[in-house]
Amino acid sequence: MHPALFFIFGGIALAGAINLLVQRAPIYSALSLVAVMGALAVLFLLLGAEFIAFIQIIVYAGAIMVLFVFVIMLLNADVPEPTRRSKVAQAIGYPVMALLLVELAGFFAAAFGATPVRTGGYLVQVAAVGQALFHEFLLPFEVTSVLFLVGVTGAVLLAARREERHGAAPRATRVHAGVPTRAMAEALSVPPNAMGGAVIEPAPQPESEPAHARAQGDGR
Amino acid sequence: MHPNLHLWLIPFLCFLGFACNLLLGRTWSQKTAGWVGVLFPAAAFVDALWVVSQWSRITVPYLETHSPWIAAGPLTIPYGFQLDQLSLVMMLIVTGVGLLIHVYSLGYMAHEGGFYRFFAYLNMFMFFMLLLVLAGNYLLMFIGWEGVGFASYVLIGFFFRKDSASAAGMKAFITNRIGDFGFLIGLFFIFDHFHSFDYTTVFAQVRQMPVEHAWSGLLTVIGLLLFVGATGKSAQIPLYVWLPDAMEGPTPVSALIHAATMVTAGVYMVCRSAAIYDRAPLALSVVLATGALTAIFAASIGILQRDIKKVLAYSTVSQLGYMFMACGAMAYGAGIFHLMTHAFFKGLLFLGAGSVIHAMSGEQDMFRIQALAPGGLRRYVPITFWTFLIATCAISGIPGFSGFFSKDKILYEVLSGQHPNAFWWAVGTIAALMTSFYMFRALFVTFLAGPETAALSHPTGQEPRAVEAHSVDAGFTAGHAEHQAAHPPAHEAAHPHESPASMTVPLIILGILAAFGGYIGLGDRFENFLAPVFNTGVVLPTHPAASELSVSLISISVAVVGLLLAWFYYVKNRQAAENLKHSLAGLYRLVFNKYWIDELYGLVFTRPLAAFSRVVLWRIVDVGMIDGTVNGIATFARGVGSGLRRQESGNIRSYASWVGLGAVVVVLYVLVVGVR
Amino acid sequence: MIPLSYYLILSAILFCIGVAGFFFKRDIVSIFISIELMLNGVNLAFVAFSHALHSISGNLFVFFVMVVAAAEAAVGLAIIIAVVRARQTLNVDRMDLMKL
Amino acid sequence: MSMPTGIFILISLIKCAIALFVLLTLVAYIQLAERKIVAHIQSRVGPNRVGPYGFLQPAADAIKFILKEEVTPAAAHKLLYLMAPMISVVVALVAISVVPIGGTFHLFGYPTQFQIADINIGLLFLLGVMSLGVYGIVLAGWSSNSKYSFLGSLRGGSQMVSYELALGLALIGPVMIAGSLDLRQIVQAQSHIWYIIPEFVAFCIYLTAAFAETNRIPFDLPEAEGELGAGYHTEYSSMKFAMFFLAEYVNMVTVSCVATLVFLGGWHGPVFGPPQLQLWLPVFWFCLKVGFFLFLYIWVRGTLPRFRYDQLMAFGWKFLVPLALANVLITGVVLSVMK
Repeated sequence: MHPALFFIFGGIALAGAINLLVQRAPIYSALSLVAVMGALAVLFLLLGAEFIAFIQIIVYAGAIMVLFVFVIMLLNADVPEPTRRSKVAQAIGYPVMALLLVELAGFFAAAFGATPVRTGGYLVQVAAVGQALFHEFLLPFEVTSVLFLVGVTGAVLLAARREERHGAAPRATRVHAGVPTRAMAEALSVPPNAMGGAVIEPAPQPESEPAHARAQGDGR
Repeated sequence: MHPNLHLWLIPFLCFLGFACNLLLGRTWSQKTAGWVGVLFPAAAFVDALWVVSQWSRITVPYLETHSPWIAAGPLTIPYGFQLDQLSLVMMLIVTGVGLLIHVYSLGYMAHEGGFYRFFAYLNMFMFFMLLLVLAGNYLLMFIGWEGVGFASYVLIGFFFRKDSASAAGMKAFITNRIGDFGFLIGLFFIFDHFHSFDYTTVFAQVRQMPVEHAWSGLLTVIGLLLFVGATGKSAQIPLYVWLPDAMEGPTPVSALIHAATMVTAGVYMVCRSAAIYDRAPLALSVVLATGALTAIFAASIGILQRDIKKVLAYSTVSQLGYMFMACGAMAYGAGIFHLMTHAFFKGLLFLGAGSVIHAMSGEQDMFRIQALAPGGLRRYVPITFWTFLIATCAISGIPGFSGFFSKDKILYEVLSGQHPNAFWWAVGTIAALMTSFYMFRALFVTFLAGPETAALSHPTGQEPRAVEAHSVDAGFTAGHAEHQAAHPPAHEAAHPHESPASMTVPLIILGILAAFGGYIGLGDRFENFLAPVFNTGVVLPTHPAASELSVSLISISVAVVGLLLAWFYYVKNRQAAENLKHSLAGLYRLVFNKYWIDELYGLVFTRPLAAFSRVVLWRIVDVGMIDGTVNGIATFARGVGSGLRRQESGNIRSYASWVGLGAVVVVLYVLVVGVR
Repeated sequence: MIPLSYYLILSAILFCIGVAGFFFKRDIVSIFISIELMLNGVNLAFVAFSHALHSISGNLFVFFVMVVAAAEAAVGLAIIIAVVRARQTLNVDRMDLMKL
Repeated sequence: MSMPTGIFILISLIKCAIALFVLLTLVAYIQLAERKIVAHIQSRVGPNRVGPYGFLQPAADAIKFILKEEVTPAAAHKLLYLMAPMISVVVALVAISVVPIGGTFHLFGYPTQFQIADINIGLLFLLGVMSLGVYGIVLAGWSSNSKYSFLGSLRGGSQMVSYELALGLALIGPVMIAGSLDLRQIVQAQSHIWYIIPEFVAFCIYLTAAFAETNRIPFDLPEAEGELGAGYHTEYSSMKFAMFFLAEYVNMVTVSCVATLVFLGGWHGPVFGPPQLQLWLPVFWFCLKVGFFLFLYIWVRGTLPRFRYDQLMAFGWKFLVPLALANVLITGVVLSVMK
């Protein structure tokens, strides 16, 4: 049953990854990645990593990717305009990817082609993970905790509204009937031109000419 | 069974005080900072007393080794501490006198800025000094050695807004560096030959070696190199020049660091290395000669100083010379004994001087003090006067006071100890005469009423710098300026006043110690106590050239003669002093200008060095070679950059592509070549 | 019973697709998603090796990768929000103030 | 595993079918019970026309759901709009599969459990699957392309992610005491004392967080009809709406089951009588406890008003999560001291 499960879920993972690549709207890429993660969780189970499998679901699919979906919704990220600024990426992207894949796959096939994987060949108990985590890997664990705390603090700071700190009045929420996406963005006070599509150049600030200079000009 | 003494705790307590004050002191009130600064040394002192109470329960030397500090190949240096009779005495002196001076500082520094900083630095000094005396190996001792040097540097330059203070700090630091260089090379020799820095290991091997009589002998070389370090730290010829300038620091600092403790580190180190010196008589003779020459040389300069702190500074140099004389005569016990009594009376003298300066709102010139305090300062500051008198008697060797016992012992050992030398004994005795003279001169001029004529207080001819600067401490910062504002200015109507209790109590305690501290050494008890440390396996016959009594009589008479001379010239007949000065004008100018040693050093070392630096190092090496290389590289880099910047498109995806390409190449390389 | 190399090759493919996503995606969020895909590919390799070597370390590395990825996602998305607020676009080709 | 694979699949399928049938019926009648109970709380009678005492009302509702017109907004993202209710209901139904409701019995001569899938980290599985439920809400709101739906889904998403943390942390305490993530072992470990007694704080946290997880009053901000129309499912109708509805009630059942298993001793209760009775009594006790929780849900709905949104988030992050962390800490300390 193991090969069948591997090919089914490996296939799902592969399909999800390819779909991630070809989809142009970020929301579909994100959902494809969720699918990949789910499939990978099953592969982890096949490899005897129960804890990691469910942590994959809880943390990756249930928390990180939700965050992605949230941000995509918040920024109303849509299909990006088809710019082709990077000639390098266009020219060497596929060859580089293919070369890397050939190198890695060739090496793996040559080196580990004979090592078998069986269901139940090696089962990692949750308790064993806990033991290792709090004895052998205690320092990395604590360091990671601190890193995480710092990261969360930084995220809050970065995402905080600038206007509120400067005490400016919050933007009034207007409801435009008929253009829901626009209304949503305004309700969240995200600039409407952040919604993909054509990029509107920010209006140039009017040069505040000193009054006396203008008066002189008038005089002439 | 050994009780665990936790020796590390004693320096660590001081370190805690340092850390607390340095990190948090800025936010504390002056009172809190001060009490924190005093509390931790007090705790260290109590801990030291507890260690003393455990003395009977331990076997000496008591060794305490914590985790290794450095472990590199054959070099293993633990955090090791050692307690024996020698470090016990040093530990008690450092914590005890240190504590008193901390308390004193509470009063003395009350009007200064940077109060917390001052106590933080003092605590730091205590930490390093205790590390120095409690260390169980040379390298840890060296850390303390360098640390006290640094503490001394920051404390001398405490009033860093004043150019002379920061210059003096730098001078002290650089002069010490020269000595430390010798010390370091000595340490390298030690490690090269004994493969260890531990006292016990090194001395166990030294004990197997014979006595050397050649200048090139290993122990002689080590001894001389270590002594170079000691001359720097303990201000001996030729590296003594920093100590008088160090008086730029606050007076408690002068008392603690530049009189009682740090400057004696060199003596302690030589005594600690007794096993090495005992087997290197040539090195010992150098120590003896240097000590004796320093003693008389500094004493002679001290005679004509006008600044009360400068007098005490040269006196310190001179007394340190005595200690080295003792070491040179293999009478280490006597040296340490004098070190201890010196800590008492010289600490007291400095604190007394500080009290006087405090009373005179910053005035340090003795003759001006005399002129400004009508009827003699004695009437205004009785406690200071009496304690100062005790200390003066002690240092001059008036019988019954502590200095008499220790100095007499040294002179006796030099004359008839294991390395008898009548010539150096004579030099030391003359230095003692000078000591008595200049100390009583200082006492009389400072505290007794002077002649009403102002002319006498301003000697004609050479107008000394010290008078122009009119004091080193005077108005040192805004603090004393406020102080002067609070009281009427010193020049119009001086209102000298006795110092607060936080200053007088340490004075009294030190006064008691200075008066009676010498009785510890009666009947060689002190030296017998220390003897196990200095029992190095080398015993030379003594040469009782004279009975101890006769030597003592000479010492006593010398001290009294000095006293009487001072009284004659500065109390009885001031005109005689003036006459004498004019008749010996040349000598007077030579001595008054401290033999132009600073100028000589400037001419011989500093100027050529500066010129060399300017012409060769700056013009050729720096501008030509280093700058040329750097600029050349920069030009090259600019050329390459202007070519490569085409590649920096600013596009994230392009960058990522380059990274990907790089990864492909790296993986390919690893696969083809393999990982080595 | 299948060889270990299958899992590893799958992980390599996922990783390479992530790399390609980084090259070809234009909006910043998708690029970030591609990075997560790369991490997932690597995680699969970790777990596969952990299984083959009978060592728990691989599992724990995946755990740490996840935690770091979570922190990275939090900070990265916050940066994205800040950048989009400032530059009014999600397209990385438009975020080229650093260019020559 | 002496059971042949074919038999295993057959037994599993049978159990799935039974569970699905029971669950769907149960949901329908919980709905009826809710309407009746709330009506009585509010001194009304409630539905009483269809069948005796309104007992056939659920059937009428179901027929109505099926026959209503399906409306898909023109501006919706079609695929996601279709997927969102499916995700919700599938996730909700999958979660129930690891919940054990009784001991072991024999089917076709093989021992098997009152449980669809007996896995040894069932609790972790439950948490994992429940964490996916948020996608249904978020995608529903976004794909509808309507501002009420959008705001509702944003609220729902952040609320669920936030309270999931407290929920998970509250379960850590009992897990630490039991020393296992296997739901069966957790129940076994409670044969002496139900964990509601040593872990009362965790129980309260769990209960509160569970209300928030299932978007029930007083935490029903995502579908606050007074302000958002119907929240994330404003634009849904007919069976798609019914799926959300179903998912919500199945989730209620699931969290009630978990509360019973982890805090109320699962199927423990007085067991006596002949073997058949001994087999079914535990199931009865279990259903009784779950029923109590379901009644609690309805009771609370009839009693409490709704939170304000900022209060909700502040309560979750500033009170529940720290409290849950403290509970974990104290549990750990007490355990290590007692050990």
